[in-house]
Amino acid sequence: MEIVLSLLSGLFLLFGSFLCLSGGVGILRFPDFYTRMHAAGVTDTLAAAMILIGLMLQNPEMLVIIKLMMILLMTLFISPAASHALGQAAVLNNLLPLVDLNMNHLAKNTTAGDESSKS
Amino acid sequence: MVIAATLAIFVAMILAIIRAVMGPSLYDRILAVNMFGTKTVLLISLLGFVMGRPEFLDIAMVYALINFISVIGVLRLSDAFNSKHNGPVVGPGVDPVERDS
Amino acid sequence: MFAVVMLAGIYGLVSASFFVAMDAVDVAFTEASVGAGISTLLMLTTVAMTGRTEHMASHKPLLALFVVTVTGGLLIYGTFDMPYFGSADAPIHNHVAPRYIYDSMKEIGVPNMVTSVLASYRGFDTFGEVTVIFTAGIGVLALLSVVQRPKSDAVIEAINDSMHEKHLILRVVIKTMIPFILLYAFYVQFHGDYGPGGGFQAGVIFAAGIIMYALLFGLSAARQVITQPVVQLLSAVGVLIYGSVGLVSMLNGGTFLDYSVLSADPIAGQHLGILLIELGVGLTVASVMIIIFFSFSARSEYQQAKKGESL
Amino acid sequence: MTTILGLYNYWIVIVLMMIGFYIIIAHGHLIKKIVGLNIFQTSVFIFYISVGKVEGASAPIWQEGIILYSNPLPHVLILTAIVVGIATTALGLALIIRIKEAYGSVDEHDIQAMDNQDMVNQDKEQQQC
Repeated sequence: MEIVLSLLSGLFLLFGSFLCLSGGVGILRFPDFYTRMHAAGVTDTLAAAMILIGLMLQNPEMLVIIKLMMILLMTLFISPAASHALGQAAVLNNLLPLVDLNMNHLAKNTTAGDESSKS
Repeated sequence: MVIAATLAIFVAMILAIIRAVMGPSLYDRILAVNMFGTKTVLLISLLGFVMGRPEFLDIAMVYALINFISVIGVLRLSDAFNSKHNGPVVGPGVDPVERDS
Repeated sequence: MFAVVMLAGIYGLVSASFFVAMDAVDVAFTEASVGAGISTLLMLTTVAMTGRTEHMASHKPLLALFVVTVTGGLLIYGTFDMPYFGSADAPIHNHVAPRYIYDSMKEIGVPNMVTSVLASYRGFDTFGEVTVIFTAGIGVLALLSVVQRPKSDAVIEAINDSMHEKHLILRVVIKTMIPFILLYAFYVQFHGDYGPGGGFQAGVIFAAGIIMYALLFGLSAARQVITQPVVQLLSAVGVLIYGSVGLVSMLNGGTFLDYSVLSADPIAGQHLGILLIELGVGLTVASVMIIIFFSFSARSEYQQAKKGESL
Repeated sequence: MTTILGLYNYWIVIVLMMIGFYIIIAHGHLIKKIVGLNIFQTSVFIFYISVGKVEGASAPIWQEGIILYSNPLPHVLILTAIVVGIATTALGLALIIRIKEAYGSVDEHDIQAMDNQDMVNQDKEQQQC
């Protein structure tokens, strides 16, 4: 039982860390704000859930598990709301997504947009 | 495993800081700060386990709350910034407002 | 300017995690609630009111750099005599700390040593700090308070409706969360004897809940919930509770802020005293934070209204 | 080598402190000065907390079976200092808002130039009388 629990928690933690890292890479490497938001928002929620569940499996104390659950619930409540608020504010303030109307030149336009966004 | 997860979160935090410094638009910064905050929540709860006193999850909880409040507050205030000059759209991926920093 | 403020916010987050790593959980708690949330909000409000641009010409870096390098060099030279990091026999650990660590459980009976030192051994200090916070609140009020007629219900309703459309989802989420935030603040307040927490932290969390309400439902609506006179009264009442606990212990034959005489059993007296004092601290901190935020945003509204008139 | 490993916490504090100090004296923008002041303040907090840390010790909350605790005294001092710090920062920001209303600028040099101009004008008026 002990071994199964620690193995499970290890798996959860591993998956959570992987999601964390991929979210970090995503927020750094994606070309425009909306894709970055996607990377951060989607991976953040799941990564937090995975890591917190992994921790829950590690600790036998009831109080700690309840606290972890509350943190988890709060994250599940807060993260989507914050992402929504961010996205809405960005749209309302004319920050346009990097869309290519002319699909043939996707690669070319992406680099152009990237450069202009850095200037 | 816990330590490995802590390290992974650390790396993700550093990446988020780089994004927050780079910008380019105001919302990118807010996004990075938000992500940094959620990562800090995880980091603090993991640190409690690493140090062997997991009762200190209260701090992580406060963090989750306060982070949310500050993101909402920043967004409301940045509305106030931007309502003054809702100029024409400059171009894809370029925020018409962010000029300084 | 915006980037500067956001990075300062990140700095607050980092230092809180650092405090956790250094075993200072109570400090991390405070920094988490203060440094990350409220200070960023206040700075942003100020930036929004004063404009974001800056002259780049007004630097005089060379002289400043020279002064800074020399000072830093001298300070580093000074550190060579300091005790090493983490060593247990440094002077700081041998003076009063052993008494706080090993006897506080017998003398005060509170597991959280930080609380017992804060409220009992060094109660005088904390009284001073609370008074400073109260004074700062008065100062902000004196600098920024705006005389304004209370708006009619129709105007408030109109503001409310316009925000309702724009922030529907956020408002629903926050409406469900605010009771829990306030409840959590009370938990932190009264659990401070046993775990990290106490009046300072609880006050800030409580204020954060109210600030969240004010941000999404408008200042006027928040002022209907907690009116300005009530907050001002409460901030004074907090200091008053603190002081009068000290006076009562004097009347019972002890010294100022010696809670052992408050009850027949010294330990129970200490418990009672710490509880009351933390309550006073929490009241003052919460209401001063609310006062500060209300004054800032009322001033901002006033400035915008003035701009609207002059246009 | 042991010196470096033993004293690095002070050096980090000093570097932070000097960054804050540099911002305070080199920048003219008043809000930046407040940010610099905050960094300076936090470096002092870090200094206190790192001095209070004992190697291998646990957080100062009494628990069965733990003998070694970190020093609670610096924690108390810093805990109150943080809240006082935010209150005073708010006061400073309030002053900045009033300065902006009175002068129309938050740059130290502009404000000083305006003050000097005022003084010159006053002198002229007195001479005319």
